[in-house]
Amino acid sequence: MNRHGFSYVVPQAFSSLRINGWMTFAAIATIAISLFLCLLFWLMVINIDANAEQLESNVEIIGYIADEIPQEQYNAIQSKIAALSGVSSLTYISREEGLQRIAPRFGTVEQLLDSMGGVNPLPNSFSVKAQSPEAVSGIAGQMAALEGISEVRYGESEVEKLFAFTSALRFAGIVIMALLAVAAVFLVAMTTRISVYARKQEIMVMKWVGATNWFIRCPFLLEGIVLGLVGSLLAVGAAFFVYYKASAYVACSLSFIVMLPASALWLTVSLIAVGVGVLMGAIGSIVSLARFLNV
Amino acid sequence: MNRHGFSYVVPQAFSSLRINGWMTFAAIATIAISLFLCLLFWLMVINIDANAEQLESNVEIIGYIADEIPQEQYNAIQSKIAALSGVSSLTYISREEGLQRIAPRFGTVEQLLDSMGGVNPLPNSFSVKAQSPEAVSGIAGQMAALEGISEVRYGESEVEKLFAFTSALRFAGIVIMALLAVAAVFLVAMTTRISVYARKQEIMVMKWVGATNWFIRCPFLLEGIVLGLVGSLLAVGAAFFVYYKASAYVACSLSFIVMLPASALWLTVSLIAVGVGVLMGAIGSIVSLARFLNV
Amino acid sequence: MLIQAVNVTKVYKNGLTALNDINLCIDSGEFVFLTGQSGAGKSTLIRLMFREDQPTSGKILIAGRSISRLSERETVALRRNSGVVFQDFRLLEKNSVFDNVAITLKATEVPKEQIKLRVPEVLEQVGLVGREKEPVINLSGGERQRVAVARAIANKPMILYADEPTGDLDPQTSMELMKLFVEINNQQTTVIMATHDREIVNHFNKRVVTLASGRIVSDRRGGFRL
Amino acid sequence: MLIQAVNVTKVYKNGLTALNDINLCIDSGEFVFLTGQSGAGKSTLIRLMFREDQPTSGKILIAGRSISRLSERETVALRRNSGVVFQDFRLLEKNSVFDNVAITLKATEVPKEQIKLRVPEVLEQVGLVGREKEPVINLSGGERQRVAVARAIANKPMILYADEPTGDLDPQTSMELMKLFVEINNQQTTVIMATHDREIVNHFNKRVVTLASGRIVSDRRGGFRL
Ligand SMILES: Nc1ncnc2c1ncn2[C@@H]1O[C@H](COP(=O)(O)OP(=O)(O)OP(=O)(O)O)[C@@H](O)[C@H]1O
Ligand SMILES: Nc1ncnc2c1ncn2[C@@H]1O[C@H](COP(=O)(O)OP(=O)(O)OP(=O)(O)O)[C@@H](O)[C@H]1O
Ligand SMILES: [Mg+2]
Ligand SMILES: [Mg+2]
Repeated sequence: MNRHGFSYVVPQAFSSLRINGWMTFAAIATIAISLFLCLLFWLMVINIDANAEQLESNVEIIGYIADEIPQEQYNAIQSKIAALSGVSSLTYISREEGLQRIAPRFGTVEQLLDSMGGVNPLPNSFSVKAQSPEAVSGIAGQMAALEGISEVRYGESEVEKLFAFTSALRFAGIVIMALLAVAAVFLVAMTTRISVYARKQEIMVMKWVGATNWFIRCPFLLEGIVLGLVGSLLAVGAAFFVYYKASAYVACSLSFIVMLPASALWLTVSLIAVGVGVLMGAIGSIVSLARFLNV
Repeated sequence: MNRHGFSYVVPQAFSSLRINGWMTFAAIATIAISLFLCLLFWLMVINIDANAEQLESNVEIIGYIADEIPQEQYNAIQSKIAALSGVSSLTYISREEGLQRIAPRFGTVEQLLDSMGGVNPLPNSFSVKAQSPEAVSGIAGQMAALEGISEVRYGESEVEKLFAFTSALRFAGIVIMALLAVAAVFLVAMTTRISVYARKQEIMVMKWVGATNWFIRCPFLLEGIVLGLVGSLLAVGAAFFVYYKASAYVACSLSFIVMLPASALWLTVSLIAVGVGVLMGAIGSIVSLARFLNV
Repeated sequence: MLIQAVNVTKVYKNGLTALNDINLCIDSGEFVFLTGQSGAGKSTLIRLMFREDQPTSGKILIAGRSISRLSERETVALRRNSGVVFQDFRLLEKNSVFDNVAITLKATEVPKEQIKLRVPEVLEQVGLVGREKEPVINLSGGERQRVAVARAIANKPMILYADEPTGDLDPQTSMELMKLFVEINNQQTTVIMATHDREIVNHFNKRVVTLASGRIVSDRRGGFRL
Repeated sequence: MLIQAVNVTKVYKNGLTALNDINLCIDSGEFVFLTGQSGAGKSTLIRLMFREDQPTSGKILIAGRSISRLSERETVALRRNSGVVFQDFRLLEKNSVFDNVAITLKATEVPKEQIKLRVPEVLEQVGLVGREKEPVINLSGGERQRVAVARAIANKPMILYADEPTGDLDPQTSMELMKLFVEINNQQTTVIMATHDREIVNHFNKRVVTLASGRIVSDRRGGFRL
């Protein structure tokens, strides 16, 4: 195609988008909505993964040290625990520290001690954190078998609940994401096909008067790309705006949830989303055109 | 329209759906997907409301009774608390019962008492439940002001977290629901409009040869209704299938979440969804047709 | 007096005056040729009589009734009594010949059995026997034109408007079609036919209305004038 | 020998034999009328020469080269050297007259400035001066036909195929268009024109090829035969 060719091809793509008026708007809007929600769920899944890992491996395994064990053997026990596979951190917690940790539930430490006749009922203990949530129950079992450890506790039910909840959420998020992606693909395919059908006559005339296939293809390709580009840019913009707002909200009101900073995500996510959007638009229009070009 | 008229009108609607082949499929699929997700979020919002209400009003407000208050005055205090607005239930918890309630965190009651030198540090208390989550902090404040109550405790931070979390989830659910509803409306409007445009020539010919407006409108109306009906039925079917599966999963793995039984919801939700779907289809086709019928 | 045009002027939106103060009376059962150069306003006049469009000023009376303000019911009645062969055919290209002709009868809600009898009848009259199932897109230009004629006459209209119905036909087929029109005309149908075909106009000794630039420049029985 | 048809047969998918063993030679610079009854196969023959469709058997040579298997490049070259007036015009109704004519030049990637000069030129030749901006849908039948002609001749093709180009034109305008065709023919363009117009064929003493039911039944210089 020569430069004159281009000067006809480019304006045509835009005029077609303009002429179809609200249909173009509706198409872009639906594509943007589906991509936007798709992105939101993607971001949600990413964050669930991050949170679940963090929360789950944050679970504390407490091993109470039997009262009869003398202080000198503590080191030996500590190194045995540290040697267990999957242990990420290990802290010794004396009975006094233990009391301080539970005291807030009952008042001050003094009040609590007072009310207990000055006797601290808690044993000394080791607090262990696991590298991965899956390791938690294994570590707990092995610790319980160690000599000198009287009892092992960890939030069994909470860990399971959390695990079940986050994996359910993750699964739902991925399914919804996939559905919305399918909808977006259908929408782009429909829109480009409609556009091709609406200009079927024009395509035929161009063939008959000797236009090359690329001359005919170009405006449609451009139109498809613009559609995909605008749709995905809107979606990415909206998704990160929402993500940004949500991060701020979560940071102050739901601080137990950790959200990955937008700055760490936006480049990859936007590139993928815009890339997929543009590619879909381009493929959609080329495929829709194919059967008209074999004349 | 006479009965012969009908015999032409009905097959035409279906032939049009059939001829458009995968476009009809894509249209129904996207409409069904958006309605399906819209319904899921609607069901989610309904359940969040139910759960939040239940969880939030389940929060226990504990009022500790000052040690110096004699047992005889307990009744007077109890009736003062009961008179506070928003109180739904009120139970007296003796120090022994209180110990039993916290004991599981430390072992058996005997062990706990033993380790505290046989002295139970807890005071007697009243446990209050609020009618609504909003009433909780009011009740707590008023109780604290009562003579004879030394201290009031309730899970302030948990209530706030829960409140923030559920209301954020609820808000997100409603926004997503709205976006998907908008997408569904656009999709139905686009589909019916495409169908009308594809048969513009036929509509004009029918006008010229003396068809009544209703004769022309009927196939489109039917087509729109079928589209809306099939789309919304698929969506409702899928949504309740998922809901049913999710209920089962939640019941065994996430039992802390209460899900309303599908049987209590499906009739209203399906009727509304299918009604809206069919209405959208009908309105879409009538509106798209309008400008061609003023000839 | 079946059709009466009184001071009819049609100015299109682009400012072009297609018809300029037309006065015309056509009796029931007449056969009228409309002639005139390309762009003279023949099709416009037919469009106004058929109420596809409205005059800018003046009025058109059919059977003594002005057709400028009709209810939907009346418009439908008017159209059911008129048959039109459009200059550009306006057939449904993807549909079969049968469907294209049957649409006139379907729209008037005639029972299916009657349609099955009537359609082959008119197709025979226009010389398209055996092509019922062919999609119109497979037909030659002249064959399409005859389908358009068949559609227009299928429900035996009181008035038949034919806009250049022989433009794509060879002289022999044209003559056969004209004989059909005359036959229909003999059965009391008023025929108004726009044509450029000098031979046809000269052969049939009918009333000829000649338009030039939107005005009637001659209205007489006999041959072709421009 | 510019165009040569060798034993060309065209059987459509529905089993109809539109062309039956056609042999035809057309020299460069010739002016050929194709006549024959409606459905005889005139348009089909033009479609094959223009490579809109392929023969079922036999072959068509243009400038000595068989056109049955061409690359995209060669097809484009063939079409750029041919102009076609389709029987059903195939104009873009919503586009302006200018755009409809300019499409031929745009497709061949002619600079804009040249298009702006050339389009008014051809519109003048077909008698549509000043209608450039009008959408085709606003034109009368005969005006549309002339836009179709203008589009076909805009890029000065080597071969001009015209399928019934005067069907919607009055005798006077037809004659002017014919004079234009003859003029183009005098500038070495080969013209192949399907027509039913007895007057035109009789008036110009050119080669006349007559088809009947897909066969060539006469090929001679002179008047109209059926
Ligand atoms: N919708 C329209 N908008 C604007 N101008 C129009 C419209 N329709 C027709 N015209 C113009 O009005 C004039 C008369 O058109 P009309 O179709 O009546 O001519 P005609 O006599 O039928 O010509 P032909 O023999 O070529 O069919 C023409 O110049 C045409 O360009
Ligand atoms: N695509 C097609 N499929 C099937 N049959 C066809 C197709 N195109 C044309 N025909 C048939 O082939 C025959 C020749 O058609 P063609 O268009 O060549 O005729 P023609 O000589 O141009 O007639 P006219 O003067 O009416 O335009 C006709 O009977 C027509 O019905
Ligand atoms: Mg006309
Ligand atoms: Mg033909």
